[in-house]
Amino acid sequence: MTRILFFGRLRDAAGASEMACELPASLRTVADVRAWIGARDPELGAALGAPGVRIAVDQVFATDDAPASGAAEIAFMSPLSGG
Amino acid sequence: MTRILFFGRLRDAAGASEMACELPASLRTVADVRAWIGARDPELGAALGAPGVRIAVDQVFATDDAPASGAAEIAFMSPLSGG
Amino acid sequence: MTRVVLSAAAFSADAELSRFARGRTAATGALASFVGYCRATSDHGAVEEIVLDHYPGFTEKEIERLSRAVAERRELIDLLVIHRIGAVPAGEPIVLVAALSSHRAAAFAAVSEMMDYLKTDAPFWKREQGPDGARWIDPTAADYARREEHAK
Amino acid sequence: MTRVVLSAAAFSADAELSRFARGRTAATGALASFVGYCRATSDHGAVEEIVLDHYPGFTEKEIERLSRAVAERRELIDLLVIHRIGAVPAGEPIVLVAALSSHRAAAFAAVSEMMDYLKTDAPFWKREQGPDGARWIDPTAADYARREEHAK
Repeated sequence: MTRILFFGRLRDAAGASEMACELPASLRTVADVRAWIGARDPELGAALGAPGVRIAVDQVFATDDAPASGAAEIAFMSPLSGG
Repeated sequence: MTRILFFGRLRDAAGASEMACELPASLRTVADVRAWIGARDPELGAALGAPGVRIAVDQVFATDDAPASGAAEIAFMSPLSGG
Repeated sequence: MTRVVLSAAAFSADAELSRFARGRTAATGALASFVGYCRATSDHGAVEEIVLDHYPGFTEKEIERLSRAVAERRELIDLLVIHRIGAVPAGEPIVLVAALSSHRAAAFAAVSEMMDYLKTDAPFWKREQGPDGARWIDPTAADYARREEHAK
Repeated sequence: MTRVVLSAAAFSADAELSRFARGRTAATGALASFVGYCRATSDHGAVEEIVLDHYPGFTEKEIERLSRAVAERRELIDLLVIHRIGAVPAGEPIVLVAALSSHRAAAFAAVSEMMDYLKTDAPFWKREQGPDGARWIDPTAADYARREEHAK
């Protein structure tokens, strides 16, 4: 099982702060995972691909082509807004 | 009587932090006062004319051509070094 | 040396700063610090509280990474970062950043840089709660511009 | 609003800062502060104490003038300057500058500017007392350069 986490506005778009999924073995990269989510929820898929969205795989910042298979935790983050 | 005050290194050069003088009526400007002091103590006169020395007449910053006659207090200040 | 604390409870900026200052050495010439408070109004109206979401584990790690980078680059004696998480009522401190250094320029630069990084690079998501509901807050263009300045 | 204090006795930077912070308003988003300490060593060797001469009356007036200028230009909510005069043993605070503002950029800029002015434009004359005697300290070229930056 992989935990998919949503932060900031993406939490609102997903309607949940996280979901647990059994990712198909065919999903190799972060971009694959996003496309897979988008196929089931196009609106959320678009939000996850919006400019400024950052992704972490197992708590390390990752780019679209980073491997996602075997990940325990994939986080999609709206633009950060600290302080 | 006019109090002539010396600050910073100029205090060392003058050998005193202040002196009280009856300034001759012929001294009109700050530059005149400095020249008058220099005539009596050339080394101190040179120190008072060194770059970076600032002057205040009656506690207001003044330039060489500022009037000095009637002043209660003329201060010669080495470069400031606060904080 | 750096210390990073995420606090769900209110903290006393005074007490923390006082404790931090006691850690100074004979070589310490400068303590620069910054406290950010939750204001009762924003550009969007009245603010009752700010709610800061974070990513447990990841947020701490990222701020520690940023802190270490700043402390090394500025050759600090010590750096402290305390940041609230969760709900922060108007009037309370949200963030404290403090730097001990030999010289003042490094201390100022470190605190200013760290604040700019926290605004744009720390994994927090902030929303303002007002009488009309909640609003997500994004970093401003000015925030990004300041961050870029430091990157040069 | 500004407050300027020249103190011949040691002051508690913690306590002063704490009192100053309590003066914040609902619009206050930022408190920036700086404490400068007497270091036990300088570029010239060991330092036992720093002795700060001032020009009674004139020094206060000049610092108040500089403070008011900074507070107005940066639209501060409040500005505090405390500066020691006389002998300051190594390890003790020499100067505290603190600014309350709506936004952080103004608070940082105000404290940094005020410190730079104090270094070059405040009527103080500083000497270091070490085991080999006393040395007068002049502002450095870097101090003047920083002051010029603000004048732009």
